[in-house]
Amino acid sequence: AKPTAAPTAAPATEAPVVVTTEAPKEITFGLLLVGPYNDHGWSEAHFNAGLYVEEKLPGTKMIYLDKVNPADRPGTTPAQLADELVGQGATVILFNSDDMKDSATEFAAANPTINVIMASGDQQWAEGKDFKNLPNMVNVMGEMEYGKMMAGCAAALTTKTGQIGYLGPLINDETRRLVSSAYLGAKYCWTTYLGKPAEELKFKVTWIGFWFNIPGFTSDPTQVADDFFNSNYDVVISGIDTTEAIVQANKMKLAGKEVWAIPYDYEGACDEAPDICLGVPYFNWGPSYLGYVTAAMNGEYKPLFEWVGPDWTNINNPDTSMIGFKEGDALSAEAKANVDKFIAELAGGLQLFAGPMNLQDGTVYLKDGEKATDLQIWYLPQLLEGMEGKSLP
Amino acid sequence: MKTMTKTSSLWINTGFRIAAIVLALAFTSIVLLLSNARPFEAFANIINGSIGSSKGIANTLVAWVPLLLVTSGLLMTYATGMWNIGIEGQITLGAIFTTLALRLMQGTSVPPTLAIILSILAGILGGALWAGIVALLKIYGGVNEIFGGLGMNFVSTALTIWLIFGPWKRPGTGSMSGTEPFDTSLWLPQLEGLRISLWSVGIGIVGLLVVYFILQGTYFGLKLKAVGKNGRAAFLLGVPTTRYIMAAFLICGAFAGIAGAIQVTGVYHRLIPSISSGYGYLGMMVAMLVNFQALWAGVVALFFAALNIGSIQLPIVMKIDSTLSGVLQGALVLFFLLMEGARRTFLSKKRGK
Amino acid sequence: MKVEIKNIHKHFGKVHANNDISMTIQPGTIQGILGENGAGKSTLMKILSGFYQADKGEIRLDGKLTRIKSPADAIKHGVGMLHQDPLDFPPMPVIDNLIIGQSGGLLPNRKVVRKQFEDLQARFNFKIDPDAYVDSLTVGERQQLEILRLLWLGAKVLILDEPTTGISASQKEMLFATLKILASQGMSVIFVSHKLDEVEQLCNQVAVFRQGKNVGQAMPPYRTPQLVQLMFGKSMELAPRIDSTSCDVLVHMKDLAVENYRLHISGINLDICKGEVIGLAGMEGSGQRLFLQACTGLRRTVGGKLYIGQRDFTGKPYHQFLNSQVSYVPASRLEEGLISGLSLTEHFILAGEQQGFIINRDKALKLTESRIKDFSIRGIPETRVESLSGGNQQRALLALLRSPLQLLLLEHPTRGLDIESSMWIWNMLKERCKTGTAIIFTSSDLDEVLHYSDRILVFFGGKVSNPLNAGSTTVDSLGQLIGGKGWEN
Amino acid sequence: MNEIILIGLAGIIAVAAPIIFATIGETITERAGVINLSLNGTILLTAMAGFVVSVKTDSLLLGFLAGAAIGAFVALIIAFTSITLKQSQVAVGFVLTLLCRDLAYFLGNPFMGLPGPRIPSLPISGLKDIPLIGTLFFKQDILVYLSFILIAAAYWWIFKTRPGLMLQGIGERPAAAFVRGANVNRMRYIYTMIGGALVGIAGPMYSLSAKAGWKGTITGLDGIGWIALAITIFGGWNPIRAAFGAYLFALLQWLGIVLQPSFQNIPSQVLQVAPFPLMILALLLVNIGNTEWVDRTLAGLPESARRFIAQVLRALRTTPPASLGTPFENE
Ligand SMILES: Nc1ncnc2c1ncn2[C@@H]1O[C@H](COP(=O)(O)OP(=O)(O)OP(=O)(O)O)[C@@H](O)[C@H]1O
Ligand SMILES: Nc1ncnc2c1ncn2[C@@H]1O[C@H](COP(=O)(O)OP(=O)(O)OP(=O)(O)O)[C@@H](O)[C@H]1O
Ligand SMILES: [Mg+2]
Ligand SMILES: [Mg+2]
Repeated sequence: AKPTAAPTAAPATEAPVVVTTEAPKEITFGLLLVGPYNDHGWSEAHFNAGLYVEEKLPGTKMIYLDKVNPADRPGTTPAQLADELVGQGATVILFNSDDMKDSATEFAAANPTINVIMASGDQQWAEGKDFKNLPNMVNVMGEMEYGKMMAGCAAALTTKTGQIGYLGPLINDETRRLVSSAYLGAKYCWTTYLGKPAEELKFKVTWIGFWFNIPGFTSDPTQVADDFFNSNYDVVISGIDTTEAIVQANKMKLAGKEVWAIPYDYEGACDEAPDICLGVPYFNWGPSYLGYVTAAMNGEYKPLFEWVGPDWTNINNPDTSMIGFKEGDALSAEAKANVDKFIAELAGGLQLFAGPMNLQDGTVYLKDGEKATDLQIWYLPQLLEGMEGKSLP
Repeated sequence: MKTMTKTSSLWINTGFRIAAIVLALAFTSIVLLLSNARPFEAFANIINGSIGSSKGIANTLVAWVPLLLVTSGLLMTYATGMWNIGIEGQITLGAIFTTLALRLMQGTSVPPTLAIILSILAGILGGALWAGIVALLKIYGGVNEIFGGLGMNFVSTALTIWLIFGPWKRPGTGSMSGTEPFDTSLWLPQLEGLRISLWSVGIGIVGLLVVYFILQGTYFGLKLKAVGKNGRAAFLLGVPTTRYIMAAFLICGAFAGIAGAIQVTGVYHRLIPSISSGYGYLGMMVAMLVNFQALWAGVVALFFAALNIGSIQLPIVMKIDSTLSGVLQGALVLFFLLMEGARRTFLSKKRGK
Repeated sequence: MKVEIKNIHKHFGKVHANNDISMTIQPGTIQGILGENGAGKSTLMKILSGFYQADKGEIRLDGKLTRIKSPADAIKHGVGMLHQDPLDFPPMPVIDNLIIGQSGGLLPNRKVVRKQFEDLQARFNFKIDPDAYVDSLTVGERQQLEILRLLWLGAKVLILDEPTTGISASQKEMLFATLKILASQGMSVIFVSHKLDEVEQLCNQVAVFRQGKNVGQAMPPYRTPQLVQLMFGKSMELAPRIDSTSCDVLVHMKDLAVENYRLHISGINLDICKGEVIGLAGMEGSGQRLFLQACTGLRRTVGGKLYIGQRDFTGKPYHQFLNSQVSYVPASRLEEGLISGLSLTEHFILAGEQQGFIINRDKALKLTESRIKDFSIRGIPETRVESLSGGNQQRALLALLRSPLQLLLLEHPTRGLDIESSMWIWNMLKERCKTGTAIIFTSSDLDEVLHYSDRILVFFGGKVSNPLNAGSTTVDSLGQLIGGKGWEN
Repeated sequence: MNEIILIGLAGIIAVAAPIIFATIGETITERAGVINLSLNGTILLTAMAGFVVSVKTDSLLLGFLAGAAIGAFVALIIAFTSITLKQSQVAVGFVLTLLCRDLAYFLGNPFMGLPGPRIPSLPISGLKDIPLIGTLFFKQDILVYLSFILIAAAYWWIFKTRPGLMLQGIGERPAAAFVRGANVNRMRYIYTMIGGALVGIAGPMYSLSAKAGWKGTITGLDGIGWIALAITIFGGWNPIRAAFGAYLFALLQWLGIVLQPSFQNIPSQVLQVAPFPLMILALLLVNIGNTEWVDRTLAGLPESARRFIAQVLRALRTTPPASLGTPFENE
């Protein structure tokens, strides 16, 4: 999806953003992380992006606050915490999670002179269902769909039992479209490269009910992973914040079972158990953030909705690609070859969200020859036909 | 003579109290040193972050009000000797009911002020309902209120998540950020440029006064205490024990409900996951620290709220984790209990001589 | 074993509980100890059995100076104490009760223990099932179990502190027989009691304590007035019993039936007159308590009807009884009767009628002060009930009763109290009868039952006797019934 | 398919192992008359400490020892405040629950997400090939085997040995235990600490095995302790019954997972959160027999029905050690 400037974004001349006439050479940007900055997952990916900006752009200074969620910071709102960062001199604020959506909106509205970046929001998407007109906010999201497709592909090319498990968090449009992407990737590689019939591929998602385990309230991801492996799902793709999938896969492996797993979010995620890691689709927020902060520095900050895909010339280029797929040691040579071929095809414009395609309940999602629009993908109402698992919360 | 002993024992008591505080600070300092941070810098940052600025003070008050309400409610259940750990769930249900009420009235002809008032009443209902269930389980099922309460807490969390991503899903993507925020007309009016609403502060203070009055001056309060100290004897003396336990739970639940309602109408303006913000458990700590005397609840609650807010500076400024505030709060209560026990033993020894 | 006690002193704060007490107990004798409440009897016994350490003085066992450091130490030296409420483990089997505390290896040998236990039982022809759970035994049997256990552990001195409170007459006979056997086998027995007749019946010699001092020894034949004189420093006379004449029916029971998981009592038919006193006799756990609680709605009747003052109270809850001037005074004062932690004043506020919502402290204070005076309670309005003495707690309980009352139900109204306090309390009760209040009370003291009741119901294993006229009943016939004899008719 | 279910059940046995350590630890503590309410905090703290220690020393054993030591120390605090200082055990326990949790998060922060050692699984050759039994019990790791031993040992100690009987006595009626020569309060100290140590082992069992690693607030352990406490009651202070409770809990969780796809239309939370309400239901069943109103209503019923129900209830009923939570002073 190409960057689509929000229509309200008036010509740069009257962009109501940075007040000072000539751009300041010094700038402090504040980062609000939903999880621990060192969670080896979603939040750490953003944290590293911040470090990247500091390194690439002289004169920038990062301040951050992690665990920004009402469970860990009782009685606070992200907006209020953003105020704290502003109090420390930040003039650019990054909200790194969907959790902070409303606070980001509230804060952006209340602080027109602050440049706000909101990851994974859709407030700035004019066509989106939740559009808010905020001249000082950028929405950015990585097209992890591609990453998940690659993950699904790697899984399909590796599975011996033809059964792939997906460890899902809670159920919403975002998680649905990611699971479905993984499924599409898997199905494509299964049929195209292995030439096997689609029906022989089982793809099942089990939702634990939250982004991580809370005993007594969610299902235990460890148990979910184990259950997958024990019932002959030999590859498990993780969609949650924590690493149970590869941890358990590793345990099974040591116990002599032939299983693999694919973690999520964070480039280094495979390191925890390289032997069974087929690879990890990860976010690389650095380049985008660098862009926005630079813009802020030079007073060229524009409101924007960006849904950024990989840099197809090299999806793992730290300076250009938002989405990467780091192939793991456990990925066999021929599988690797095919995954690379798959990536090449995607680069060549292969669109997997293409008709004919039905939703899980059999209703038509895409007619024959129809390609899904960004809206259709972003707001995916159900899982797709052929996938096993719950579609609705 | 009598007065002399009074004053002397007063000195002893304050002495032990102060010792508790000193020990707690010492303990926390050690913890800080363990993670090579300078204690005084840390404490300074906490103070500065909480009362250093008008914003800080406002935020502290925002945390103070629900904490105060919850503590007040808990004083009632404590009077009957009950550990209402279910308080977290009761706050949550208060929030859920408030949200429900507002969703129903939003965009109707109901005047906002009335809508807010009704929604708070709904919150009271929700909290009381959840507490009532725990009480029923306790009274008619013999299920220890601690576990009944915990169970209901889990259920309430699940209920919240389900509502946010299911029936009350916001337009577009169901979001961890919660339900669609309410129109500003349905917010408790806030002070210009600050997040605190004088209304909620008022409610909090009134709540505490009411509880104080009930426990000090009324038959109802005395009977609650009787039930707490010896249910059987109280029953034989004519106190309808179960009804009083139930009443205590309902009142406590109602207070929790108000707290939840204020979280929705005054702070988050929507339903979010973990809306209870852990005020329930924190309130139990406050109640213990004031030794279940309503008199001090306000001050201590304020102090704890300040710790919560002030500690946010720690990760920003010093790169250390802000759960330190929890450590300090826990240490305070722990050492208070220790010193309280030490004091008792000390005094009884003295009497023995 | 010969026990010599020399110049024992014990202080509790200001209280000089034992003041230079000396006495010698020869092997094979039963030493009685009499004394009013708080005279220091229990204190001395607790010193002997290692609960307390004497401040001054010495103890010699068989002439050997001995320091008894703890109850366990005491039993090692051969001194065993039987507590009023036997210190055993109700939810555990008899056999385990023996094993606990028996020194030995990691794994107890149940077979051997069982054998030894059976042999011991045979000596006194006790019949306790070693596999029964203790909470299924009567207090009497539990006492027997404790005695056996102490002997089994090698006790040569047996101390009994008020052992007969709480057991029935026949169980008492059995106990006394046992003690006599033990003495004849060379044990020394120390027997503490308030009850002159018991002591006279049992003991080879009696010491009387007053205010912590041993004020005198007595040898058989005993002269009761002399003992009373010694105990109280003055002589005393029971008020003569007055038999009521006319009957104005207050309570009417028709085929009443009550049960708990052990007992089922049915077919109770009884009319009680205004101002009448009904005594309930029987072994502990024969159903008296059950019956009493049924009469207050504390236990739901499972059959029949209960009328009080023409109104049907069958199956009504306790508080309805209470509000219809039916009051119940439980036996255990601090467990069920009073609320530890609350002051006397607060008790009177709770017990009194609630006026409005807010408490009027001054009014409550005045009321309390007057009650404290009327009932001569040793304490002030602010006194917390738990720091009141036994007798004063009992007085407080009675002071809390509302008046007027239609029906008053009491469990062991004078348990643990000395003659003086008991007489005082009964005077209060009889005063109430004069105002038309009917009284039903349980007691394990047959004399009390016979002396103060107009009619008596005897309970035995779930059966209830027809009401006996107290005036024309003797201790023996009553004892017979309680023991289960003479129920044929 | 059958095999799959079997393996699933084997998984349940593994999942329950740490809970069994915690529950039996608590059972022993409460048998002595002391409530250690701090389980939820203790487990978090020891999970963190055990992980950190074994990462630093890379010795698993030291990790577990650290866990046990800290668990025992927390228990010691409870023993001291409640036995010696006569403060409310519930109060102290609750405070420690929160304090230990926050300590774990604060001190553990620098170590989040570090790779750490992990207990390998250890099939027992010979036994592991026995049909059914083999898969169920003997393809586990050492900790699971230890959990089996613990169940048996705890049961044997409490009900068969002399000190065990005394332990029961202490919890049941300290005064009586005292006259039988027990140093009640010392024993309570000791058993509280032993129980605490077992609870403390449950922590590393997670961070070094069941949920290997430390992830701070998202480690996914916050709540386990409470569940273990509930199971202790459900288990009626009997190790075997407690273990049964733990297995039951794990089973329910597993069912929540396997049944999920088959319930498209009911909220997934229903299954996920089910175990705790069911636990309450269980507590209801084991306690309702103790309630007064049941007696009253039973009295209303016809004799036969009354007897029957009463028997059923008494069969289900569990009653805590009589002196649970109350301090003891000899006179
Ligand atoms: N275990 C105890 N701990 C503290 N004080 C006690 C204890 N036992 C008795 N006392 C105090 O000693 C006093 C008398 O106690 P006790 O029960 O022996 O009364 P008493 O002498 O038997 O009088 P009464 O005839 O009323 O029973 C009371 O004031 C009580 O406070
Ligand atoms: N633990 C204690 N603490 C304080 N005072 C006590 C204690 N035990 C006994 N006393 C006091 O010592 C005196 C003697 O008490 P003791 O119990 O020996 O009397 P007693 O003769 O056994 O009375 P009773 O016939 O009521 O049993 C009482 O006045 C009581 O106040
Ligand atoms: Mg006395
Ligand atoms: Mg005595």
